[in-house]
Amino acid sequence: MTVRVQEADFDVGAELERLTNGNRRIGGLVVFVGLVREMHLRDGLHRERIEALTLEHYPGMTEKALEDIETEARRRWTLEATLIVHRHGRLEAGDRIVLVAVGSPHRDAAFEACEFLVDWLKTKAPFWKLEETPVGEKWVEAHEGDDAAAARWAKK
Amino acid sequence: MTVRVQEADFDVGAELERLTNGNRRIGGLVVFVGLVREMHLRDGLHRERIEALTLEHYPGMTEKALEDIETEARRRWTLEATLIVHRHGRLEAGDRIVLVAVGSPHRDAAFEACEFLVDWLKTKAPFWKLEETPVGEKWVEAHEGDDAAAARWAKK
Amino acid sequence: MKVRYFAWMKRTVGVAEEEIVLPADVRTVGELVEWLRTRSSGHAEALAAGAAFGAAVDQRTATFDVRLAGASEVAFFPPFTGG
Amino acid sequence: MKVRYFAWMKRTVGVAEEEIVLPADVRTVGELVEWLRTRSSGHAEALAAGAAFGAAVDQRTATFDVRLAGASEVAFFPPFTGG
Repeated sequence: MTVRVQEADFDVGAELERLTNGNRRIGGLVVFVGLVREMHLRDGLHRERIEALTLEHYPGMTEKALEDIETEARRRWTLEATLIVHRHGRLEAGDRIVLVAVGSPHRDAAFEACEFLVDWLKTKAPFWKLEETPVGEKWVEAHEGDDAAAARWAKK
Repeated sequence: MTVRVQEADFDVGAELERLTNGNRRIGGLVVFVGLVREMHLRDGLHRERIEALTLEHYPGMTEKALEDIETEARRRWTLEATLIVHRHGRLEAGDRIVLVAVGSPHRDAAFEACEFLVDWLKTKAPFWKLEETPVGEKWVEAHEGDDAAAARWAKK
Repeated sequence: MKVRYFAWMKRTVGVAEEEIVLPADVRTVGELVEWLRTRSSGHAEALAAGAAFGAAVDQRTATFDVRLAGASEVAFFPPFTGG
Repeated sequence: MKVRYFAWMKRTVGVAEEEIVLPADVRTVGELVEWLRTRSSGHAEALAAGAAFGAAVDQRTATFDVRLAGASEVAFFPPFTGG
Protein backbone atom coordinates (compact mmCIF):
# COMPACT_ATOMS: atom_id res chain seq x y z
CA MET A 1 0.00 0.00 0.00
CA THR A 2 1.57 3.22 -1.21
CA VAL A 3 0.12 6.72 -1.45
CA ARG A 4 2.10 9.65 -2.81
CA VAL A 5 1.28 13.26 -3.62
CA GLN A 6 3.94 14.97 -5.69
CA GLU A 7 4.53 17.78 -8.14
CA ALA A 8 6.77 15.68 -10.42
CA ASP A 9 5.53 13.42 -13.20
CA PHE A 10 5.61 9.65 -12.65
CA ASP A 11 6.89 6.81 -14.82
CA VAL A 12 3.98 4.35 -15.24
CA GLY A 13 6.12 1.39 -16.29
CA ALA A 14 8.59 1.84 -13.43
CA GLU A 15 5.80 2.31 -10.86
CA LEU A 16 4.05 -0.89 -11.96
CA GLU A 17 7.29 -2.85 -12.05
CA ARG A 18 8.03 -1.79 -8.47
CA LEU A 19 4.45 -2.56 -7.38
CA THR A 20 4.20 -6.10 -8.72
CA ASN A 21 7.82 -7.19 -8.75
CA GLY A 22 8.25 -10.56 -7.11
CA ASN A 23 4.58 -10.97 -6.14
CA ARG A 24 3.54 -14.17 -7.86
CA ARG A 25 0.06 -14.13 -6.32
CA ILE A 26 -1.12 -11.32 -8.64
CA GLY A 27 -3.18 -12.65 -11.56
CA GLY A 28 -4.60 -9.31 -12.69
CA LEU A 29 -3.33 -5.77 -12.46
CA VAL A 30 -5.73 -2.94 -13.29
CA VAL A 31 -4.34 0.52 -13.79
CA PHE A 32 -5.97 3.91 -14.25
CA VAL A 33 -4.00 6.88 -15.58
CA GLY A 34 -5.82 10.21 -15.51
CA LEU A 35 -4.61 12.77 -18.04
CA VAL A 36 -5.31 16.47 -18.59
CA ARG A 37 -7.70 16.51 -21.48
CA GLU A 38 -7.71 19.40 -23.92
CA MET A 39 -11.02 21.12 -23.30
CA HIS A 40 -13.03 23.98 -24.63
CA LEU A 41 -15.13 26.26 -22.55
CA ARG A 42 -18.15 27.92 -24.09
CA ASP A 43 -18.41 31.40 -22.69
CA GLY A 44 -20.88 33.67 -24.41
CA LEU A 45 -20.14 33.66 -28.13
CA HIS A 46 -16.55 32.58 -27.74
CA ARG A 47 -15.22 29.07 -27.53
CA GLU A 48 -12.13 29.35 -25.38
CA ARG A 49 -9.50 26.69 -25.18
CA ILE A 50 -8.25 25.63 -21.76
CA GLU A 51 -4.48 25.79 -21.95
CA ALA A 52 -3.52 24.34 -18.60
CA LEU A 53 -4.67 23.94 -15.04
CA THR A 54 -3.28 24.16 -11.55
CA LEU A 55 -4.17 21.49 -9.02
CA GLU A 56 -4.27 22.90 -5.51
CA HIS A 57 -4.43 20.45 -2.64
CA TYR A 58 -4.44 20.35 1.15
CA PRO A 59 -1.11 18.84 2.21
CA GLY A 60 -1.51 16.51 5.13
CA MET A 61 -5.24 16.00 4.63
CA THR A 62 -4.63 14.69 1.10
CA GLU A 63 -2.40 11.86 2.30
CA LYS A 64 -4.85 10.98 5.09
CA ALA A 65 -7.78 10.94 2.65
CA LEU A 66 -5.92 8.78 0.13
CA GLU A 67 -4.88 6.35 2.85
CA ASP A 68 -8.49 6.14 4.12
CA ILE A 69 -9.71 5.43 0.60
CA GLU A 70 -7.09 2.74 0.10
CA THR A 71 -7.87 1.13 3.47
CA GLU A 72 -11.55 1.01 2.53
CA ALA A 73 -10.72 -0.71 -0.78
CA ARG A 74 -8.60 -3.31 1.00
CA ARG A 75 -11.45 -3.94 3.43
CA ARG A 76 -13.82 -4.67 0.54
CA TRP A 77 -11.61 -6.73 -1.79
CA THR A 78 -8.72 -9.18 -1.56
CA LEU A 79 -5.88 -7.09 -2.93
CA GLU A 80 -2.20 -7.92 -3.21
CA ALA A 81 -0.95 -4.47 -4.18
CA THR A 82 -2.34 -0.95 -4.35
CA LEU A 83 -0.77 2.31 -5.43
CA ILE A 84 -2.04 5.87 -5.69
CA VAL A 85 0.16 8.65 -7.04
CA HIS A 86 -1.49 12.05 -7.40
CA ARG A 87 0.19 15.15 -8.79
CA HIS A 88 -0.40 18.75 -7.79
CA GLY A 89 0.75 22.05 -9.27
CA ARG A 90 0.53 23.30 -12.84
CA LEU A 91 -0.33 20.76 -15.56
CA GLU A 92 -0.81 21.12 -19.30
CA ALA A 93 -3.05 19.19 -21.72
CA GLY A 94 -1.66 15.70 -22.23
CA ASP A 95 0.05 15.63 -18.82
CA ARG A 96 -0.57 12.77 -16.41
CA ILE A 97 -2.49 13.75 -13.23
CA VAL A 98 -3.08 10.55 -11.32
CA LEU A 99 -2.09 6.89 -11.27
CA VAL A 100 -4.16 4.24 -9.50
CA ALA A 101 -3.02 0.62 -9.70
CA VAL A 102 -4.53 -2.47 -8.08
CA GLY A 103 -3.17 -6.01 -8.20
CA SER A 104 -5.28 -8.96 -7.10
CA PRO A 105 -5.33 -12.73 -7.60
CA HIS A 106 -8.57 -12.22 -9.58
CA ARG A 107 -9.30 -9.71 -12.29
CA ASP A 108 -12.85 -8.88 -11.15
CA ALA A 109 -11.61 -7.65 -7.77
CA ALA A 110 -8.84 -5.63 -9.45
CA PHE A 111 -11.29 -3.93 -11.83
CA GLU A 112 -13.85 -3.15 -9.13
CA ALA A 113 -11.32 -1.88 -6.60
CA CYS A 114 -9.55 0.31 -9.16
CA GLU A 115 -12.80 1.92 -10.30
CA PHE A 116 -13.84 2.38 -6.66
CA LEU A 117 -10.57 4.13 -5.84
CA VAL A 118 -10.85 6.44 -8.85
CA ASP A 119 -14.48 7.36 -8.10
CA TRP A 120 -13.66 8.08 -4.46
CA LEU A 121 -10.56 10.07 -5.34
CA LYS A 122 -12.72 12.47 -7.34
CA THR A 123 -15.04 13.20 -4.43
CA LYS A 124 -13.14 12.47 -1.20
CA ALA A 125 -9.63 13.78 -1.82
CA PRO A 126 -9.00 17.50 -1.24
CA PHE A 127 -7.96 18.66 -4.71
CA TRP A 128 -9.21 21.70 -6.58
CA LYS A 129 -8.67 22.50 -10.25
CA LEU A 130 -7.99 26.04 -11.44
CA GLU A 131 -8.23 26.26 -15.23
CA GLU A 132 -6.29 28.73 -17.36
CA THR A 133 -8.31 30.10 -20.25
CA PRO A 134 -7.48 32.93 -22.66
CA VAL A 135 -9.96 35.11 -20.71
CA GLY A 136 -8.55 34.34 -17.28
CA GLU A 137 -8.47 31.77 -14.51
CA LYS A 138 -11.54 29.81 -13.50
CA TRP A 139 -12.14 27.37 -10.63
CA VAL A 140 -13.70 24.12 -11.82
CA GLU A 141 -17.09 23.42 -10.28
CA ALA A 142 -17.94 20.05 -8.75
CA HIS A 143 -19.34 17.56 -11.23
CA GLU A 144 -22.60 15.85 -10.29
CA GLY A 145 -21.57 12.75 -12.22
CA ASP A 146 -18.64 12.30 -9.86
CA ASP A 147 -20.88 12.27 -6.80
CA ALA A 148 -23.18 9.78 -8.53
CA ALA A 149 -20.19 7.60 -9.42
CA ALA A 150 -18.97 7.60 -5.84
CA ALA A 151 -22.48 7.04 -4.46
CA ARG A 152 -22.93 3.69 -6.23
CA TRP A 153 -20.29 2.18 -3.96
CA ALA A 154 -22.24 3.20 -0.84
CA LYS A 155 -24.83 0.50 -1.63
CA LYS A 156 -22.36 -2.31 -0.96
CA MET B 1 -6.24 0.27 -32.84
CA THR B 2 -3.45 -2.25 -32.45
CA VAL B 3 -3.54 -6.00 -31.90
CA ARG B 4 -0.40 -8.06 -31.51
CA VAL B 5 0.30 -11.69 -30.67
CA GLN B 6 3.90 -12.37 -29.78
CA GLU B 7 6.19 -14.71 -27.87
CA ALA B 8 8.32 -11.89 -26.42
CA ASP B 9 7.49 -9.97 -23.25
CA PHE B 10 6.19 -6.39 -23.58
CA ASP B 11 7.21 -3.16 -21.84
CA VAL B 12 4.03 -1.73 -20.27
CA GLY B 13 5.37 1.82 -19.89
CA ALA B 14 6.66 2.01 -23.45
CA GLU B 15 3.45 0.52 -24.88
CA LEU B 16 1.29 3.07 -23.05
CA GLU B 17 3.55 5.95 -23.99
CA ARG B 18 3.27 4.97 -27.67
CA LEU B 19 -0.50 4.51 -27.37
CA THR B 20 -1.35 7.88 -25.84
CA ASN B 21 1.51 10.04 -27.04
CA GLY B 22 0.25 13.27 -28.53
CA ASN B 23 -3.45 12.47 -28.08
CA ARG B 24 -4.75 15.27 -25.89
CA ARG B 25 -8.36 14.05 -26.11
CA ILE B 26 -7.69 11.16 -23.70
CA GLY B 27 -8.85 11.94 -20.16
CA GLY B 28 -8.69 8.41 -18.79
CA LEU B 29 -6.55 5.43 -19.68
CA VAL B 30 -7.49 2.04 -18.21
CA VAL B 31 -5.00 -0.79 -18.46
CA PHE B 32 -5.21 -4.48 -17.64
CA VAL B 33 -2.09 -6.59 -17.27
CA GLY B 34 -2.68 -10.33 -16.88
CA LEU B 35 0.08 -12.22 -15.10
CA VAL B 36 0.80 -15.90 -14.55
CA ARG B 37 -0.28 -16.51 -11.00
CA GLU B 38 1.47 -19.12 -8.89
CA MET B 39 -1.12 -21.80 -8.35
CA HIS B 40 -1.49 -25.06 -6.57
CA LEU B 41 -3.32 -28.05 -7.86
CA ARG B 42 -4.89 -30.46 -5.43
CA ASP B 43 -4.49 -33.96 -6.83
CA GLY B 44 -5.32 -36.79 -4.46
CA LEU B 45 -3.37 -36.30 -1.26
CA HIS B 46 -0.72 -34.13 -2.83
CA ARG B 47 -0.77 -30.41 -3.33
CA GLU B 48 1.25 -29.81 -6.47
CA ARG B 49 2.66 -26.49 -7.46
CA ILE B 50 2.21 -25.31 -11.04
CA GLU B 51 5.65 -24.29 -12.22
CA ALA B 52 4.86 -22.80 -15.59
CA LEU B 53 2.46 -23.01 -18.49
CA THR B 54 2.52 -22.99 -22.25
CA LEU B 55 -0.01 -20.90 -24.14
CA GLU B 56 -0.90 -22.46 -27.46
CA HIS B 57 -2.82 -20.37 -29.94
CA TYR B 58 -4.20 -20.52 -33.48
CA PRO B 59 -2.12 -18.09 -35.55
CA GLY B 60 -4.26 -16.17 -38.01
CA MET B 61 -7.51 -16.85 -36.18
CA THR B 62 -6.13 -15.18 -33.04
CA GLU B 63 -5.48 -11.89 -34.78
CA LYS B 64 -8.90 -11.98 -36.47
CA ALA B 65 -10.63 -12.72 -33.15
CA LEU B 66 -8.78 -9.93 -31.33
CA GLU B 67 -9.59 -7.46 -34.10
CA ASP B 68 -13.28 -8.47 -34.01
CA ILE B 69 -13.33 -7.96 -30.24
CA GLU B 70 -11.69 -4.56 -30.55
CA THR B 71 -14.07 -3.49 -33.33
CA GLU B 72 -17.02 -4.45 -31.13
CA ALA B 73 -15.64 -2.37 -28.23
CA ARG B 74 -15.23 0.64 -30.49
CA ARG B 75 -18.80 0.22 -31.71
CA ARG B 76 -20.08 0.36 -28.12
CA TRP B 77 -17.94 3.12 -26.62
CA THR B 78 -16.22 6.33 -27.72
CA LEU B 79 -12.60 5.31 -27.57
CA GLU B 80 -9.52 7.26 -28.57
CA ALA B 81 -6.99 4.44 -28.31
CA THR B 82 -7.06 0.68 -27.87
CA LEU B 83 -4.27 -1.84 -27.62
CA ILE B 84 -4.21 -5.61 -27.13
CA VAL B 85 -0.90 -7.47 -26.81
CA HIS B 86 -1.16 -11.20 -26.08
CA ARG B 87 1.77 -13.52 -25.57
CA HIS B 88 2.02 -17.19 -26.49
CA GLY B 89 4.60 -19.86 -25.70
CA ARG B 90 6.05 -20.90 -22.37
CA LEU B 91 5.46 -18.59 -19.36
CA GLU B 92 6.47 -18.87 -15.73
CA ALA B 93 4.77 -17.60 -12.56
CA GLY B 94 5.08 -13.81 -12.39
CA ASP B 95 5.36 -13.43 -16.18
CA ARG B 96 3.06 -11.06 -18.06
CA ILE B 97 0.55 -12.77 -20.38
CA VAL B 98 -1.65 -10.04 -21.79
CA LEU B 99 -1.94 -6.26 -21.97
CA VAL B 100 -5.22 -4.50 -22.72
CA ALA B 101 -5.28 -0.70 -22.73
CA VAL B 102 -8.14 1.66 -23.52
CA GLY B 103 -7.99 5.45 -23.70
CA SER B 104 -11.17 7.53 -23.78
CA PRO B 105 -12.20 11.13 -23.09
CA HIS B 106 -14.20 9.76 -20.13
CA ARG B 107 -13.10 7.30 -17.49
CA ASP B 108 -16.38 5.34 -17.33
CA ALA B 109 -16.11 4.36 -20.99
CA ALA B 110 -12.45 3.42 -20.54
CA PHE B 111 -13.22 1.16 -17.55
CA GLU B 112 -16.20 -0.52 -19.19
CA ALA B 113 -14.47 -1.08 -22.52
CA CYS B 114 -11.32 -2.46 -20.90
CA GLU B 115 -13.27 -4.94 -18.77
CA PHE B 116 -15.34 -5.91 -21.81
CA LEU B 117 -12.20 -6.60 -23.85
CA VAL B 118 -10.65 -8.70 -21.08
CA ASP B 119 -13.84 -10.74 -20.55
CA TRP B 120 -14.20 -11.39 -24.27
CA LEU B 121 -10.53 -12.26 -24.66
CA LYS B 122 -10.97 -15.10 -22.18
CA THR B 123 -13.81 -16.69 -24.10
CA LYS B 124 -13.50 -15.62 -27.74
CA ALA B 125 -9.77 -15.71 -28.47
CA PRO B 126 -8.26 -19.08 -29.46
CA PHE B 127 -5.75 -19.65 -26.66
CA TRP B 128 -5.23 -22.81 -24.63
CA LYS B 129 -3.21 -23.17 -21.45
CA LEU B 130 -1.10 -26.26 -20.78
CA GLU B 131 0.10 -26.30 -17.19
CA GLU B 132 3.33 -27.91 -16.03
CA THR B 133 3.01 -29.67 -12.70
CA PRO B 134 5.48 -31.95 -10.91
CA VAL B 135 3.27 -34.89 -11.95
CA GLY B 136 3.06 -33.93 -15.60
CA GLU B 137 1.35 -31.63 -18.07
CA LYS B 138 -2.32 -30.79 -17.82
CA TRP B 139 -4.62 -28.85 -20.15
CA VAL B 140 -6.58 -26.18 -18.30
CA GLU B 141 -10.34 -26.65 -18.48
CA ALA B 142 -12.69 -23.85 -19.39
CA HIS B 143 -13.81 -21.77 -16.46
CA GLU B 144 -17.55 -21.22 -16.05
CA GLY B 145 -16.92 -17.85 -14.46
CA ASP B 146 -15.33 -16.62 -17.68
CA ASP B 147 -18.41 -17.48 -19.71
CA ALA B 148 -20.59 -15.73 -17.14
CA ALA B 149 -18.33 -12.67 -17.25
CA ALA B 150 -18.53 -12.52 -21.03
CA ALA B 151 -22.28 -13.15 -21.01
CA ARG B 152 -23.08 -10.02 -19.01
CA TRP B 153 -22.05 -7.90 -22.00
CA ALA B 154 -24.57 -9.66 -24.25
CA LYS B 155 -27.39 -7.85 -22.43
CA LYS B 156 -26.32 -4.46 -23.78
CA MET C 1 -6.33 27.42 16.66
CA LYS C 2 -5.36 27.57 12.98
CA VAL C 3 -8.08 28.21 10.38
CA ARG C 4 -7.26 27.50 6.72
CA TYR C 5 -9.04 28.31 3.44
CA PHE C 6 -8.61 26.68 0.04
CA ALA C 7 -9.27 27.37 -3.66
CA TRP C 8 -11.61 30.35 -4.27
CA MET C 9 -12.43 30.66 -0.54
CA LYS C 10 -8.79 31.62 0.13
CA ARG C 11 -9.06 34.51 -2.33
CA THR C 12 -12.44 35.63 -1.07
CA VAL C 13 -11.40 35.62 2.58
CA GLY C 14 -8.11 37.25 1.61
CA VAL C 15 -5.78 34.97 3.57
CA ALA C 16 -4.73 31.33 3.24
CA GLU C 17 -4.70 30.83 6.98
CA GLU C 18 -5.13 32.68 10.24
CA GLU C 19 -4.57 32.01 13.96
CA ILE C 20 -7.63 32.58 16.10
CA VAL C 21 -8.39 32.36 19.79
CA LEU C 22 -11.60 30.37 20.01
CA PRO C 23 -14.30 32.13 22.09
CA ALA C 24 -15.66 29.92 24.88
CA ASP C 25 -19.16 29.78 23.35
CA VAL C 26 -17.92 28.50 19.95
CA ARG C 27 -18.04 24.73 20.37
CA THR C 28 -18.82 23.24 16.91
CA VAL C 29 -17.76 23.73 13.30
CA GLY C 30 -21.14 25.35 12.59
CA GLU C 31 -20.71 27.81 15.46
CA LEU C 32 -17.19 28.61 14.21
CA VAL C 33 -18.60 29.39 10.74
CA GLU C 34 -21.10 31.82 12.27
CA TRP C 35 -18.42 33.51 14.36
CA LEU C 36 -15.95 33.77 11.42
CA ARG C 37 -18.60 35.50 9.27
CA THR C 38 -18.44 38.48 11.59
CA ARG C 39 -14.70 39.02 11.08
CA SER C 40 -14.79 40.66 7.62
CA SER C 41 -16.93 41.06 4.51
CA GLY C 42 -14.60 38.56 2.80
CA HIS C 43 -15.28 36.00 5.53
CA ALA C 44 -19.01 36.72 5.34
CA GLU C 45 -19.04 36.17 1.56
CA ALA C 46 -16.87 33.02 1.56
CA LEU C 47 -18.76 31.41 4.44
CA ALA C 48 -22.25 32.61 3.42
CA ALA C 49 -25.21 30.49 4.52
CA GLY C 50 -26.11 29.39 0.96
CA ALA C 51 -22.55 28.68 -0.23
CA ALA C 52 -21.46 25.12 -1.00
CA PHE C 53 -18.42 24.43 1.10
CA GLY C 54 -17.07 21.70 3.35
CA ALA C 55 -14.90 21.58 6.42
CA ALA C 56 -12.17 19.48 7.97
CA VAL C 57 -11.09 19.26 11.60
CA ASP C 58 -7.48 18.23 12.07
CA GLN C 59 -7.36 17.22 8.40
CA ARG C 60 -10.35 14.86 8.43
CA THR C 61 -13.62 15.79 6.73
CA ALA C 62 -16.10 17.05 9.34
CA THR C 63 -19.78 17.91 9.36
CA PHE C 64 -20.97 21.15 10.98
CA ASP C 65 -22.03 19.44 14.22
CA VAL C 66 -18.49 18.16 14.93
CA ARG C 67 -17.10 19.56 18.21
CA LEU C 68 -13.90 21.59 18.20
CA ALA C 69 -12.64 20.63 21.68
CA GLY C 70 -8.95 19.73 21.40
CA ALA C 71 -8.71 20.55 17.68
CA SER C 72 -5.66 22.44 16.45
CA GLU C 73 -6.63 23.03 12.80
CA VAL C 74 -9.92 23.68 11.01
CA ALA C 75 -10.15 24.10 7.25
CA PHE C 76 -12.87 25.31 4.87
CA PHE C 77 -12.96 24.49 1.17
CA PRO C 78 -15.26 24.23 -1.88
CA PRO C 79 -16.34 20.77 -3.12
CA PHE C 80 -13.37 18.72 -4.31
CA THR C 81 -12.71 18.70 -8.07
CA GLY C 82 -9.56 16.63 -8.34
CA GLY C 83 -8.51 13.38 -9.95
CA MET D 1 -9.09 -28.76 -47.65
CA LYS D 2 -6.89 -28.40 -44.58
CA VAL D 3 -8.18 -29.69 -41.22
CA ARG D 4 -6.38 -28.53 -38.05
CA TYR D 5 -6.54 -29.63 -34.42
CA PHE D 6 -5.47 -27.74 -31.30
CA ALA D 7 -4.55 -28.37 -27.64
CA TRP D 8 -5.45 -31.88 -26.42
CA MET D 9 -7.37 -32.67 -29.62
CA LYS D 10 -4.11 -32.49 -31.58
CA ARG D 11 -2.56 -35.15 -29.34
CA THR D 12 -5.64 -37.36 -29.40
CA VAL D 13 -6.01 -37.26 -33.17
CA GLY D 14 -2.24 -37.70 -33.51
CA VAL D 15 -1.61 -34.95 -36.06
CA ALA D 16 -1.72 -31.14 -35.92
CA GLU D 17 -3.19 -30.89 -39.40
CA GLU D 18 -4.12 -33.01 -42.40
CA GLU D 19 -5.13 -32.41 -46.01
CA ILE D 20 -8.39 -34.05 -46.98
CA VAL D 21 -10.45 -34.30 -50.14
CA LEU D 22 -13.97 -33.44 -49.09
CA PRO D 23 -16.54 -36.09 -50.17
CA ALA D 24 -19.40 -34.60 -52.17
CA ASP D 25 -21.98 -35.47 -49.49
CA VAL D 26 -20.12 -33.67 -46.68
CA ARG D 27 -21.56 -30.16 -46.82
CA THR D 28 -21.50 -28.78 -43.25
CA VAL D 29 -19.14 -28.66 -40.27
CA GLY D 30 -21.36 -31.23 -38.51
CA GLU D 31 -21.18 -33.60 -41.47
CA LEU D 32 -17.41 -33.18 -41.59
CA VAL D 33 -17.18 -34.15 -37.90
CA GLU D 34 -19.15 -37.34 -38.58
CA TRP D 35 -16.98 -38.19 -41.56
CA LEU D 36 -13.69 -37.49 -39.71
CA ARG D 37 -14.72 -39.83 -36.86
CA THR D 38 -14.46 -42.75 -39.28
CA ARG D 39 -10.82 -42.04 -40.15
CA SER D 40 -9.15 -43.42 -36.97
CA SER D 41 -9.82 -44.26 -33.33
CA GLY D 42 -7.97 -41.05 -32.39
CA HIS D 43 -10.33 -39.03 -34.58
CA ALA D 44 -13.32 -40.86 -33.11
CA GLU D 45 -12.19 -40.11 -29.55
CA ALA D 46 -11.28 -36.44 -30.12
CA LEU D 47 -14.47 -35.70 -32.05
CA ALA D 48 -16.79 -37.88 -29.94
CA ALA D 49 -20.44 -36.89 -29.77
CA GLY D 50 -20.35 -35.90 -26.10
CA ALA D 51 -17.03 -34.02 -26.21
CA ALA D 52 -16.93 -30.26 -25.68
CA PHE D 53 -15.19 -28.78 -28.68
CA GLY D 54 -15.68 -25.92 -31.09
CA ALA D 55 -14.87 -25.29 -34.73
CA ALA D 56 -13.69 -22.53 -37.04
CA VAL D 57 -14.08 -22.22 -40.80
CA ASP D 58 -11.40 -20.14 -42.46
CA GLN D 59 -10.32 -18.89 -39.01
CA ARG D 60 -13.71 -17.62 -37.84
CA THR D 61 -15.71 -19.41 -35.14
CA ALA D 62 -18.40 -21.56 -36.77
CA THR D 63 -21.38 -23.55 -35.55
CA PHE D 64 -21.97 -27.09 -36.82
CA ASP D 65 -24.58 -26.02 -39.37
CA VAL D 66 -22.13 -23.73 -41.21
CA ARG D 67 -21.60 -24.82 -44.85
CA LEU D 68 -18.14 -25.74 -46.09
CA ALA D 69 -18.55 -24.64 -49.72
CA GLY D 70 -15.50 -22.60 -50.71
CA ALA D 71 -13.72 -23.08 -47.37
CA SER D 72 -10.01 -23.83 -47.41
CA GLU D 73 -9.38 -24.46 -43.69
CA VAL D 74 -11.44 -26.01 -40.91
CA ALA D 75 -10.18 -26.23 -37.32
CA PHE D 76 -11.36 -28.09 -34.23
CA PHE D 77 -10.41 -27.12 -30.67
CA PRO D 78 -11.43 -27.38 -27.02
CA PRO D 79 -13.04 -24.36 -25.28
CA PHE D 80 -10.64 -21.40 -25.10
CA THR D 81 -8.75 -20.95 -21.83
CA GLY D 82 -6.52 -17.97 -22.59
CA GLY D 83 -6.05 -14.47 -21.26
